Amino acid sequence: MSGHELKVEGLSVRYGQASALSDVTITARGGTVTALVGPNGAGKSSLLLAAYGSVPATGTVYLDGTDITRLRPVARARAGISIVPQGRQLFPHLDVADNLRVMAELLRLPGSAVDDALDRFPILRKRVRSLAGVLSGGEQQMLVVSRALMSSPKVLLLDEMMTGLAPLIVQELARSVTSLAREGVAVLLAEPALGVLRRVVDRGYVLVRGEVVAQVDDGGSALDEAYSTAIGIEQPKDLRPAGR
Amino acid sequence: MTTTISRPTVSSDRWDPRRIPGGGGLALGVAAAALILAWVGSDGYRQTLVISAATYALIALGMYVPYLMAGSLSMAYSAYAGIGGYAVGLISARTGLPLVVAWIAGPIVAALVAVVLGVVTRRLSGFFLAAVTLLFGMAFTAFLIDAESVSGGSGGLGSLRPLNLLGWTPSHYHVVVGSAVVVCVIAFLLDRLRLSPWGVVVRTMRDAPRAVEAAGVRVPVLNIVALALGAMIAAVGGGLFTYAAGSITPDTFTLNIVFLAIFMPLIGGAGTPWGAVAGAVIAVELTLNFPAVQTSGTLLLAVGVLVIMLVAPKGVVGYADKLRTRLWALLRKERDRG
Amino acid sequence: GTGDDADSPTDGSAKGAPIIIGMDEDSTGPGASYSTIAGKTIRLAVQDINDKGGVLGRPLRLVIENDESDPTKVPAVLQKLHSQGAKALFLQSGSAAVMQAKSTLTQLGLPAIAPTGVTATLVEPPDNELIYMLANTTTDWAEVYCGAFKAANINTLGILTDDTTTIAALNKALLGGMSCVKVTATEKGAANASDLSAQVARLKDANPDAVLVTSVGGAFEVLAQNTLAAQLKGKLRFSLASIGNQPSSWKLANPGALEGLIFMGSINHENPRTKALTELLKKANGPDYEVTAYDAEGWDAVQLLKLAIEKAGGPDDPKKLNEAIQSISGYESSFGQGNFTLSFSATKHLGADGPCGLSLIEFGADNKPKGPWASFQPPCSS
Amino acid sequence: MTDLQLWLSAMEMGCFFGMLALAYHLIYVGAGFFNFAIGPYAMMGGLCTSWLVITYDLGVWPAAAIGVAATIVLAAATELGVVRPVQKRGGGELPALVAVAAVLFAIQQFAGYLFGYPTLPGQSLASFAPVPVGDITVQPSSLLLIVVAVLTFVATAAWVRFSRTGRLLRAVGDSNQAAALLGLPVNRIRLIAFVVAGFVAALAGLLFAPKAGVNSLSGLHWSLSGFLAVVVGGTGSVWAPLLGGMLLGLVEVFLPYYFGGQSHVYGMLLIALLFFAFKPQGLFVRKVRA
Amino acid sequence: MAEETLLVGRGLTKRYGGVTALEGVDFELRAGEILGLVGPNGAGKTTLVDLISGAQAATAGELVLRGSKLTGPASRRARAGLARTFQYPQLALELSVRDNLLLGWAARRHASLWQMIVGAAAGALRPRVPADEAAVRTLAEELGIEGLDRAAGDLTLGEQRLVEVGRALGQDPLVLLLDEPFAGSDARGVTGIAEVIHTVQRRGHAVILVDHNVDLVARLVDRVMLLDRGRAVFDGGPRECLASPQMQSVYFGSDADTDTDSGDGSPEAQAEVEDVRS
Ligand SMILES: Nc1ncnc2c1ncn2[C@@H]1O[C@H](COP(=O)(O)OP(=O)(O)OP(=O)(O)O)[C@@H](O)[C@H]1O
Ligand SMILES: Nc1ncnc2c1ncn2[C@@H]1O[C@H](COP(=O)(O)OP(=O)(O)OP(=O)(O)O)[C@@H](O)[C@H]1O
Ligand SMILES: [Mg+2]
Ligand SMILES: [Mg+2]
Repeated sequence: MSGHELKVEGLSVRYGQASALSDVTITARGGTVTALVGPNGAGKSSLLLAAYGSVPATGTVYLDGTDITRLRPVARARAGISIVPQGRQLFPHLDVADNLRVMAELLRLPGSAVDDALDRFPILRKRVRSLAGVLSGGEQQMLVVSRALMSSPKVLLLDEMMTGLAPLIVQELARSVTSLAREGVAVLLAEPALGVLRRVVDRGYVLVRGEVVAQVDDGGSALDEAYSTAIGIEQPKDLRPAGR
Repeated sequence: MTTTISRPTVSSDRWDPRRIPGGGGLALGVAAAALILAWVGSDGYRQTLVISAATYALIALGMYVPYLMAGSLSMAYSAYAGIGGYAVGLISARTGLPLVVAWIAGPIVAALVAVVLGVVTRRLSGFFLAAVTLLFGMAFTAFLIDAESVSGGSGGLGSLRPLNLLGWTPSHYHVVVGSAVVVCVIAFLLDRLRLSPWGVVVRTMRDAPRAVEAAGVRVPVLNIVALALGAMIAAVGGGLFTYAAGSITPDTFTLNIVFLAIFMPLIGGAGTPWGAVAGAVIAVELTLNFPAVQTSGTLLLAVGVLVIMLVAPKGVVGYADKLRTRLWALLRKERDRG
Repeated sequence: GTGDDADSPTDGSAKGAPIIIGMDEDSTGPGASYSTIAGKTIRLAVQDINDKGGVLGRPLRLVIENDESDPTKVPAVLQKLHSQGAKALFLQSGSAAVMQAKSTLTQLGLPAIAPTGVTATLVEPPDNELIYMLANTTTDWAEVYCGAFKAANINTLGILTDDTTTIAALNKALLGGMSCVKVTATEKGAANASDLSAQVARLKDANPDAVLVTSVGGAFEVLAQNTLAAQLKGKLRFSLASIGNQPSSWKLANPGALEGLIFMGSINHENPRTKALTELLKKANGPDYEVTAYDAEGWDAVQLLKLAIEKAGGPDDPKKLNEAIQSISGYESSFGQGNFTLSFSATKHLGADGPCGLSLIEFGADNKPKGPWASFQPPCSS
Repeated sequence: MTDLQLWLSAMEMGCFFGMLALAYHLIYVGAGFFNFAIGPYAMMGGLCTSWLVITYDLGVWPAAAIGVAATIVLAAATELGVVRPVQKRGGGELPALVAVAAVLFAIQQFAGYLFGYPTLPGQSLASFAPVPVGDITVQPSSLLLIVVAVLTFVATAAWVRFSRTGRLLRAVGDSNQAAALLGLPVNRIRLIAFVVAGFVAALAGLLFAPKAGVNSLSGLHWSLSGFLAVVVGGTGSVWAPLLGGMLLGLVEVFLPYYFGGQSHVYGMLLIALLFFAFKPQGLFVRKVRA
Repeated sequence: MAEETLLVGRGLTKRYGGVTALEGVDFELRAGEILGLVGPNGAGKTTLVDLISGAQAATAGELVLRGSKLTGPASRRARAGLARTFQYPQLALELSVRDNLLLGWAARRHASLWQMIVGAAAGALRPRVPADEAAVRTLAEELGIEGLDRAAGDLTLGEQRLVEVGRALGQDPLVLLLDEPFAGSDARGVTGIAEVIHTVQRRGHAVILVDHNVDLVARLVDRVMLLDRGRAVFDGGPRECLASPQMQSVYFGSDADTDTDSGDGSPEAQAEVEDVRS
């Protein structure tokens, strides 16, 4: 399979005194959907951001075998890495179209890219002149996802991409992600709990306290099991609230 | 995310070496005050420096609660200090009341004015508040000039009576010591207030007013309380200066002092009220006692502020704290090795 | 801002322990543009005295501090001058600062002269035992203006004034003494105003016989004159002294905008001492130097202090020195008309004897003072 | 007709305040905070030019070019030497604000040393004869100020709204965090904001100086006026500063006209209180969810 | 367990210019009840939470809490017994996690003007309230929040949300409004939040829970209200809701049942609902 490949090697991230990620090596290959699971604060976001180049890190990042460690985020984005960051990382006082346009211009995409991105979710087209900041939480997330998919990337870094999205949209997106992976895009998802995404994940890593504690290559359910074993807590699917 | 990597942690335990909240700050503050008073001795000039520093410190401390804790920048502090000053002047010149009454009446009037202004501007925040209060400060000066029958007009009020505390008349040196004590007490109390539940609510108001409102505290009202408290403290400072200098005019407290009060907590260290005190001492040193030839004090201060903000972003107190931590870590290492 | 002045006068030929005189000068603040004019001449006068053998054989030494016209700095600045050994002070700063200084003077017990002060409140109670002024005050000005108004048949007056404390005090004294005219409009503008057309438009509506501008000078004064010249063409205009004392501001006026303006001057080139001073200043500052009342007042202030120290037999007893100042009488000043004198007493802290320290001077088409106003000059009885 | 004169004055003041406010606005849009050193920038533009013309007999145009260039350098230096390093050290927006306030005073004092303390006459770039309109004559400098102000606003509005850099500018100021995370050229854009703001402020000072002269201490007053204008206008549109400036100009002229000069300080306060009671966030606001 | 009617909303409507976010929504919440609020993105869930909590003024409609009208600013409603979390966490990022958690207790002590004034004096004299601090520690333990001295800004979003939930519980609310509390939470966080919900319920108070994790919602709640384009289109038990055609058409999408293992409305999930609620 002629998929793309993202590889991070010996990646470490520190915030001041605190270490968020230490010496992590992982690979995400086209054709598969790779997941990164771990509890809150495990360092998943730090890893994705470091791979994208927007937090300082030590270690090496390879895109299709090329060392891109020295590239700045824009250059990495132009080289084909795209990110859906965690939280509302958009420009609230810019309208929906301008939010997309800023990124399109930064990546030197054709004008049609913005149009296509608006068409990905009907609501965006409908609210194209609204300020991004007045959209509902899920609508904002759609905008962020649209923005990431706009550039036909080689590598997709998706940090809690499904947060705040309704099941209908989640299913749609899960399908898109799978088909993108099949087309050769290296997809790397980060989630504190896989939930429904279990079905789309092919392989993955369990990250605990900044270190990879398990690697699983046979599907989402196996990954979930490895995750539960690693942290000693059942995954939410089997939640049994106490006290009733 | 490079811009958000390091956020200052306002740890509630930093100034708590002996389990007395604010005790560490007090110990250091009192020690420094004692040193300064020893250095001053009977030198009239140095005594005046202490009075100036205490005045500046009180005005900056007045700003501490609303400005650094609650995040509302009121620029009407020239008026509040002025009210404190005029209370001393008026009670001395127009009434037979004991002069101490001025330090009760002045802060109360200042607080009332702050409340009225706060009510009128309650919907404003941030720079909108700054703009309106700035205009208020200017209008207050104009009022002092115009209301001659009350304020003595442009000539101001002078020839103050000496303070008489139950038959005891403090000397100038006593006033100097007293002012240092007042500053230390207020800084200590504010430090404790900062750590208290009240302080938690007020400090949360700055970054997350919606959360405070959703928790059941009316943000505009608490803001007004904070502003009133600040006005009271500033009025004490105004009264102190007026008493020590012996007179007050409409131009005594102007925009200058407001800017000074904005600078001082940051050069001293915004993490604790003691920073405002340290900032006042630095400001006095730079603008009045700096042995430079023909230099503008304002320039020295401005450059000083810039240098400090670049070298010690958490102010001198924060810097000293960092050095202390390093030193202790070093000592511990030495001890472990030895 | 503090510290000794780099260009302080040297001890010259005088020997012996120097007599230290303090000067509180605003050299970098809002008052710097006018405060330094007299400050420079004070230094020159001290140098001149030292070159000529000093006072009682001892040189004068100036110690200078800068208060930037900030009243909260004044107590510390004066204390500092005192701690450096100053026996008497010159207060050469913004008037709010000088006002604040009065009480500190009382605390220190040091006599002081405010050479360029014109506001009578400076030497009025409270705390006025130790402070002195040279020039005619506004009370005298009122008399002179009244004479002028009578001569020019002016019955109604419009006033354009700035919003400083100094001028508020001055207006009070001046207008209180001018019952000879009816003030039909008083318009106030911010001292740092950028536009006065509204105020002038109101003056125009009030249509007085003449307009008097009262301001601390500088940009406000010129803006007022420019606006008056444009919007109230041909109206007779009067002003205080400051426009005449700040030659650098004349360049700010639009071409011809100052023509016909009459101001309260004090420099009279027929006064032989003025002539001598002019020569000296031109030698020191270049031939184009415009001598102003600030120069003359600064100069005289130093001479008066010298006189007082000599009378007191030395500078060390501040009480004696203060009494010595009060005993000066008939000092022939280097401003005003030829026979103008300054005298002081326990109750008279304003030096000027009668109004002939003043003369009304008219501006010419070149925006420079042309000479005495033809229609009226204050009478000099003595 | 006096009224015409008053309208002209109000226009002039409005344009000047509007340009100062525009400079504030640009930095607010691009860097997300109020740069209180705008007044000193304008002062620098005016004073440096006048000083060069008066002391060195330089022609007005080359002097103006140097004055404007010096201001731009100053603005860039503020960002590179002060704001950026201070913000890098963290602590929220307060330290940067206090630092620019210190810059304000430092520039004023340095200008005093350099150019002296007396007020210098402004130099007019226009040399045509005064234009009679009705029974008033419009000074060439006034006309130039108004024309340039309008042009500046049109150009800036187009730039901010439609250009690539303008869009980046809005994005960077809107969410510094998102911009940095996505890899937008935050530093370059902020520098551009400062440079353009410096240029606009210098132009404003230069063109307004002929009206009442300029001295080293004009900066603070101008900073405050521009600040009021930008606050009145609100931060929601590039045109807001012009509107705020015009409103302020009208108030500063017509308030004293109708209510007497004495009332100007109280009147300003009263008007501000009334205005903000109804529009607590200025004229233009674009509210988003928190 | 459900008896007394706690909170009633009638005809709640919110319009923003041309956008109608909420249109005539009625609901009733009984003591001890947990109401799930679900619906597609932009359906108006957050808007409803905002209207109830007073963060936004309603265009029309009224709210009644325990028989008296609920009006006025958010703070008054909070004092009447409402507490909420925000979809995007609103923490004081420079303060420590402990201080952020303390807000719930601290706010209760400074509700009235008088308390604010006296509280300032009392705070200066006696800054520490050991009882509150102990309560905060217990709560943090229950929620699994570690490192109370860390600045809240150093937390990840998931952790911040957890702190918000804890803070809201600190207010001891009659009605707790949770806006997507599970978003971004790990297993530990989910357990902690569920525990908070149950605590409120045990006190006989009520919870409105908004979340897109229908699986979790269905297990925790007594009743579900489905919003679509600002209108309530279904109101009933979780099982009925999951099975309802409205749910299928507006929320899961018509082809939802083709995705077997989803856990959202699948038979498997419904079975579990039964399991949990018994
Ligand atoms: N800007 C920051 N400053 C300081 N510490 C930080 C910062 N961002 C993250 N951290 C810390 O680094 C660690 C890893 O954070 P990261 O965001 O990578 O976790 P995560 O696995 O994505 O968690 P979550 O699932 O909650 O998003 C956490 O302990 C967090 O507190
Ligand atoms: N200030 C506003 N101006 C215009 N439209 C707004 C504003 N606030 C909300 N809306 C719109 O109202 C609708 C309802 O928003 P709301 O946030 O209540 O949705 P939600 O159900 O919480 O969605 P989500 O699940 O995505 O959080 C959305 O379409 C949103 O865009
Ligand atoms: Mg994360
Ligand atoms: Mg929502």
